[in-house]
Amino acid sequence: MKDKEKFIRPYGDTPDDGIIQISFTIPLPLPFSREVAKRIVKEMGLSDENIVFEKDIYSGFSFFIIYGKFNKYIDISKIKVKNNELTIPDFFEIEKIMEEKIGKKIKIIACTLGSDAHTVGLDAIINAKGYNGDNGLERYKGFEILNLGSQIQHELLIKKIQEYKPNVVLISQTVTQKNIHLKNLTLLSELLEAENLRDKILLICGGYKITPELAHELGYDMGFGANTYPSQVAYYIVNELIKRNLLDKWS
Amino acid sequence: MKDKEKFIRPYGDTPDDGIIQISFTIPLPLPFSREVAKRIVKEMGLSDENIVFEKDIYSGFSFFIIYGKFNKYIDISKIKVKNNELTIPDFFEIEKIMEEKIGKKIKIIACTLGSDAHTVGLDAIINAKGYNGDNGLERYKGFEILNLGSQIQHELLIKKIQEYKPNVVLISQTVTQKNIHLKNLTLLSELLEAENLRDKILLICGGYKITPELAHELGYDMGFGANTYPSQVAYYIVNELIKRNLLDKWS
Amino acid sequence: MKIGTLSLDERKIIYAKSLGKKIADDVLEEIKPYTTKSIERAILRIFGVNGVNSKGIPYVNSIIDKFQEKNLISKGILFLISNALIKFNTNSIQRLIEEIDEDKINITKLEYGDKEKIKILAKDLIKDGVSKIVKKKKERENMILKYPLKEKPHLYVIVATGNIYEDAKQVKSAAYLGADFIAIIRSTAQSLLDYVPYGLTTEGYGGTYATQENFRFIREILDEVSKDIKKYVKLVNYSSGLCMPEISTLATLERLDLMVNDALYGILFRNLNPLRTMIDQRFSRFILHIGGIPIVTGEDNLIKTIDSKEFYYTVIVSQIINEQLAKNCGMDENEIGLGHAFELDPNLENGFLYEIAQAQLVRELFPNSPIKFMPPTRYKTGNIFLSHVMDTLFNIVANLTDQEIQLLGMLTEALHTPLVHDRYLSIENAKYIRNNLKSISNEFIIKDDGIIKKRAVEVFDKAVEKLEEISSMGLFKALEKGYFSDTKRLKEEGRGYEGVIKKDDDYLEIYDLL
Amino acid sequence: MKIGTLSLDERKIIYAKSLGKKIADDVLEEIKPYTTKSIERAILRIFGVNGVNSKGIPYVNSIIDKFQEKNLISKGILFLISNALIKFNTNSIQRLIEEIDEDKINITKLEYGDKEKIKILAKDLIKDGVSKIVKKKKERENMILKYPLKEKPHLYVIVATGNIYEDAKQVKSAAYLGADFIAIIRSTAQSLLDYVPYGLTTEGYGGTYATQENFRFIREILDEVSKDIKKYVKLVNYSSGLCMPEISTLATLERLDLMVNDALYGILFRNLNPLRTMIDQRFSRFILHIGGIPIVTGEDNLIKTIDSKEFYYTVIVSQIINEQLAKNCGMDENEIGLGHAFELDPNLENGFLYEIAQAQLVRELFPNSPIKFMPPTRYKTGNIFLSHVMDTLFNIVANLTDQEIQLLGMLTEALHTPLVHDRYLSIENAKYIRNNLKSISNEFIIKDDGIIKKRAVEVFDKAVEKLEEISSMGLFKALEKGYFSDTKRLKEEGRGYEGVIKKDDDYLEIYDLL
Ligand code: B12
Ligand code: B12
Ligand SMILES: Cc1ncc(COP(=O)(O)O)c(C=O)c1O
Ligand SMILES: Cc1ncc(COP(=O)(O)O)c(C=O)c1O
Repeated sequence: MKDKEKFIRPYGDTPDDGIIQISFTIPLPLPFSREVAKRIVKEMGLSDENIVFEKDIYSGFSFFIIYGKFNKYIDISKIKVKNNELTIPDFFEIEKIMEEKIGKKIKIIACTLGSDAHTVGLDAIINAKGYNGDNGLERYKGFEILNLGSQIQHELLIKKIQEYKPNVVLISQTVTQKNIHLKNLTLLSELLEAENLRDKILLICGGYKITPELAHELGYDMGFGANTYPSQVAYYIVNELIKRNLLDKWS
Repeated sequence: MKDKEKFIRPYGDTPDDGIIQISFTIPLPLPFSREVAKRIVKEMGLSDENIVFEKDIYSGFSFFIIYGKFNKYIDISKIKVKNNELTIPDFFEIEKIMEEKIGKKIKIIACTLGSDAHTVGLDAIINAKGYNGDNGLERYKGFEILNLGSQIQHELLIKKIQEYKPNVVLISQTVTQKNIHLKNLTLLSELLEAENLRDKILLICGGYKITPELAHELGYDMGFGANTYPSQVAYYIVNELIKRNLLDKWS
Repeated sequence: MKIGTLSLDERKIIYAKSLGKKIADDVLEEIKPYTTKSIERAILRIFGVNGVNSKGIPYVNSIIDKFQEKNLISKGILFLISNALIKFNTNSIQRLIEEIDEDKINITKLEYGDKEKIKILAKDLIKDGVSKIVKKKKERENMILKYPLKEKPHLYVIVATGNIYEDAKQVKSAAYLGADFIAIIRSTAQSLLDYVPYGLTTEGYGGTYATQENFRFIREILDEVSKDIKKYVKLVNYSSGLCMPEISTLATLERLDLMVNDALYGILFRNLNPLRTMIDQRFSRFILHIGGIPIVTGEDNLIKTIDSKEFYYTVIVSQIINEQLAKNCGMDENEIGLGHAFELDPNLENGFLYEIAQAQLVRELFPNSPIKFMPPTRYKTGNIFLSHVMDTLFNIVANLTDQEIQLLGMLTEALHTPLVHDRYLSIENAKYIRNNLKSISNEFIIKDDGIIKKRAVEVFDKAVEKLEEISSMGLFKALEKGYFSDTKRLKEEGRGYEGVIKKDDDYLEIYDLL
Repeated sequence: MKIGTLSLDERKIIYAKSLGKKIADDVLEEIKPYTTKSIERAILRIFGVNGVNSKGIPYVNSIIDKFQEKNLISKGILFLISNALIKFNTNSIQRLIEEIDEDKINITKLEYGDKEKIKILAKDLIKDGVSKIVKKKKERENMILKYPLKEKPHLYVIVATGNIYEDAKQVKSAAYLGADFIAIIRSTAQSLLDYVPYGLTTEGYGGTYATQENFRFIREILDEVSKDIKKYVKLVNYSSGLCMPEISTLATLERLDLMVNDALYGILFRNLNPLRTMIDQRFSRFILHIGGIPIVTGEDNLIKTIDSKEFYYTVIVSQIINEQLAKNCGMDENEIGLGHAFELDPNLENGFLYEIAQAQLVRELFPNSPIKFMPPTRYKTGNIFLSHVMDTLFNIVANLTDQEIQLLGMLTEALHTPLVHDRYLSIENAKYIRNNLKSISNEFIIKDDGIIKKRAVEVFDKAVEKLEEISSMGLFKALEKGYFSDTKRLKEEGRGYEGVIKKDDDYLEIYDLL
């Protein structure tokens, strides 16, 4: 009936059984930690909580695996999925758009920022080889790319931007522990503001824990997460540069 | 500091990072189901939600693995752990208590109820061999046991109780799907009431999903869950029979 | 590690099987004089009798019960119906049945006509009953030809929601995920029922009722999927419990593809009467063979409740007997999917080597059997991560030893019947191993002085020893003595004994008529 | 599957290693004329110089920098300090150092005394510096004798909270859970620092800073645990980055037990100057050998960024060179833990067989090396369940091919540095496999015509081919041409080149003095 379709819960093996699996560690020994674990599950609003496994993992830690039931319903009538999975035209179409609507070369500077040495992700976007068979940005006639590589300090990057005068800046961040990526990325957008460079460029970041939302918060124009394809990036760049006419901010 | 010790959160690799792992299935296809999943995590009061894996598992189901952060604190000053892990005296001590304080044989009837064919659990408690080296009830001189085996219908059990006149009734339930064990157990305690047998016996149930709380709810005197040892049961029986003097209710 | 790598003594294998044959033959002699209510009902079902009467009782039950009350059933329903048809010279069995059910016909008043005529009619009835079954068999053969299963081991998963409509969704999911065989296991209560429930059912526990309508419903859905993915996904159920013969018959009529069938399971774990279920099993295997439906047996259960290392040999003993019992029903080796399991204690030092030894032994003893290899269950705990690792080892042994069908373990085995994503994770696990280890069974030679070889020989020798004992005392006596799973079962006790019927001289043997 | 089962061509192995020797010798010749800032600082540390000055700069840095500014460093700190001590006839190096730091002494004004006297003093200084190191070595040997590691493969896990006090808790947990080796990996920034941070640190990213105090703190905790569980649990860190020689020295002084040490890693993945880090590596291995600390190398990284099947041979190439480089520093084969990894695409058909082939090849090429086998990482995804299965296959190969040290995979590899329970789950997985498969490496013979044998030979042949090319052009040229990880590195470029110092005639070779 209509209602059932409007209100949704997790499904284990029957509609609305709401079964959820959980695991976590409590920094206290058993049996005391068991009570804490139960309360946490209750706090999450789960019922029928069932501690299926518990283990003292020493030096005061206990590990728990728990099943529980999510009792509330999600009213899906309220959910609109914005189509970020918009269909990307293929390599040739994008090149065509670049020729027709832009004509001149788009200059791009790229690097992995700070102490981050992970280049595979950025390379997958830039290098001709690309990612899973999707051509990298280097393949596009319309792009002129300066890839600074890994572990580029903020100051150096700023200097390079001033010299090279790019339309687009691509930043990769892979190490996220203690949110070092947030620190790195924020610092950069601040420096760009300070140097009056921010409005000259399209500022993009990426990495497996980056989301568009996050990127916006940090003052970036866009962010790309895990399993990004180069064509997604290329298409975004082309559209945005045109939309914001960011093509001759340096002249 | 004191506070830190009073308020507890899950621990991933740093105090209070609150990291929790979750998995469940939404009975809707991607990408729509992703939004539902996010809301469920929010509903549970988790932040920093991070969908690390999602998979269309066909016929309209999507599976999710998610990490999130439990933001609240559990105030452990409020927690008292009741010592249900009370130390059980060993076989010989228990036998001694039986001799001294009871003298005569304690009559026990046992079975797995309804359509449940799982006997290993009940046998682990009753058969001399016991469980993990802990002697089964048969080994205790003070017990006289009638094990009806598996799949005993309620009516038959009632009949047997009337004939055998036990002090204790042991019921095992393993199959719990669609809560059939609750139905089975409840029906039995009702029938016992109806037949005025309930107050003549100590009524105990067990099974890997049974808890003392549950047992009480269902009108049983006690319930034993996973990894129960026979001696726990023996010791409980002896104490309770004495406490409630249930020893000559039939005479 | 292709067949032969254990280089077992060929003569010993032949000897072991001869012992199995003797045991099976003795059983056959003992059960020949008897039929059972369920067999007689099954025969009515072959004729196409279906549905329930006004009281909701299946016609087949009400009819057979009536004849039994009047002590006529010993003649066999085949004889009785044929006779009645001639008397009322009609050929609508269903009408006749309904009239008997409503007592419009007094069956006691029916004297018997010319035996030869009756026999001829009976033969015709059976013939065109069976022809429907054979038609289904052909249908299946065509589907398999068109959409064959390619990779081995074939992946077998279980669905058990209790509600046939939920089962349907999950069967679909499993098939698209890559399952080759899908079993809808039965509600815990069903095997003790002396009738087959009717219709599409939504209320089962730990499984879903096996009914003709449920069979048809799911098989249709799987046919759609099979065409879509160009792979004929097989549907499995249980020919087991008190209605074994009827369920088997329904399976042939609704084109199920594999049936779990083992009297020993019912005897040991359902306390069914040994005689009753052995008689039922004979009929079941006979009819399944006609329907072209292979069976898989339940030896895995033998080591679920007792020390699985010490008593693993009982698996081999039972397999050797089971194979001969099945052959005596006309089954070919490739229709006899013997069962075994990966059930050793995970804490056992070198346990993995013993598992390899045992699995390889089974593979070499029964080179033509579509062996069914069962996953770890009894040592599973709520630690779903470790459980998933145990299943990985199981998957590896299945590939290393070239098993034919592997029933997939579930990481939540210790917790609940599989959730829809539990099944996904275990199919993913198995497919990964099957591809990543594809040719592994061809890469190694087992060392002659190794632990694997030693274990295999030790188990086989012990099995032969026991077969000798059993062959001299007979299977029923062995059951009384508790040779299997440390459980004693008496020939004259257990559920369903009242349903065993001595045949009289008029009884027409379906086995002979075909 | 004991050593020898691949029956490789012995002569070919000898030939390959001779090529490696030539490559290593050429490198040695090229680097001999140079020292580095970090080596000179390390020598001061051998003398026991420690602590930071008023500006928070480590004394060893301020001193060496001063001498470099004044272009005196080419004489080597050993010569310079010995000379100064004689001049001021004192024997308190620390005082001297502090006065130089505070410019109370004008080092340019120091003319040089009798070279022979200086040399004799230098010798004594080094001798008793080294004696402290040797004392620590003896300590370790006693602990190992008393509390040996029994089972193999040894289990190696990583701790990486960034905060040494949290590390301490988790090190304890890991040790009690059964870890044999525990590495505290370093903060992502450290390898680029040209100084060693000071004190107990609580602020690292993706790891915790390597400092003398952190080393001592954790080793003490592990000593307690070791005594409690009667097993000497080994502490690991990285002799890597711009301070490789100093870290190595500190490791010997604080009784660390194993150091990850591979110049190639720094060159390729940290863009360190090739010359600098090769020179540093020579000193590091020399001092580690004196301290009785084995190294493990980083070949696993070579296949983390390029096609791991096609380029697996580069692992073998690097191992053969690395072994000879280490031998040239006086290391014995049992001190050279060469690295390799289980990094093939899990979707590769028969990938598991290739992994076996590669792991077995490494095992047979270096029978005396405490091989370090690295787990799957690059193909891990957020599917923690499948990830756990991949680690299971890795654990199986480790046991099947008798690896000595296995670094455990984490089911959350694709997500974060290990959480305390991730480590529990992976130790549990590995211990289960190690016990359940205990004797498996003895059970099989690899078929001669199999895929495993074929793969092993193919990889080895390719490696020899490349070694021939490299031996004729030299290692530095090969790096320029991008022979490894498809990354080109120039001899005169990269981080730390400014720290390379040409020695003059007064320079006293620590290598000779001992
Ligand atoms: C390969 C690897 C390495 C290699 C890197 C070599 C190199 N040249 O890149 C080496 C061995 C050097 C390495 C070292 C370390 N690593 Co590492 N490494 C990995 C590993 C195994 C794979 C990463 C990878 O290549 N992914 C494949 C690429 C294609 O995916 P991707 O990065 O997500 O990129 C895609 C998208 O994110 C996006 N994208 C990424 N960047 C950008 C940029 C732009 C502009 C755009 C548009 C898109 C985009 O597009 C890409 C294609 O779709 C991961 C574990 C894992 N399985 O993920 C750990 C991992 C990333 N490493 C980790 C760590 C901690 C380290 C070290 C710091 C450990 C240490 N203390 O020594 C060191 C030091 C490195 C440093 N200072 O940064 C952690 C990070 C934990 C965290 N979240 O903080 C991980 C997750 C492993 C772990 N569980 O501990 N590592
Ligand atoms: C062995 C087994 C069987 C054997 C049972 C043989 C026998 N004679 O017992 C066989 C093969 C027959 C079997 C059949 C079925 N089984 Co079964 N079986 C198991 C298995 C693998 C192990 C159970 C076991 O022996 N545990 C060991 C004992 C010692 O533990 P225990 O039962 O928890 O007992 C301890 C405590 O609970 C307590 N306790 C238990 N009872 C009592 C009673 C008293 C009075 C006291 C004081 C204490 C006590 O003390 C014991 C010792 O500590 C479990 C999976 C698993 N790993 O748990 C599935 C499992 C229990 N079976 C299951 C199912 C569904 C079935 C079937 C219904 C499937 C089907 N549809 O065909 C059938 C039919 C059986 C039926 N009608 O009941 C499900 C139950 C799911 C659920 N929660 O509803 C499980 C969990 C498997 C699964 N994941 O699907 N099964
Ligand atoms: C051989 C065999 N038969 C039957 C069953 C199912 O039990 P039931 O007959 O009660 O449906 C099983 C379940 O495991 C089995 O293994
Ligand atoms: C060989 C080797 N050296 C060093 C490191 C650590 O990197 P860093 O030197 O940046 O601490 C690693 C990390 O994987 C490594 O494999």
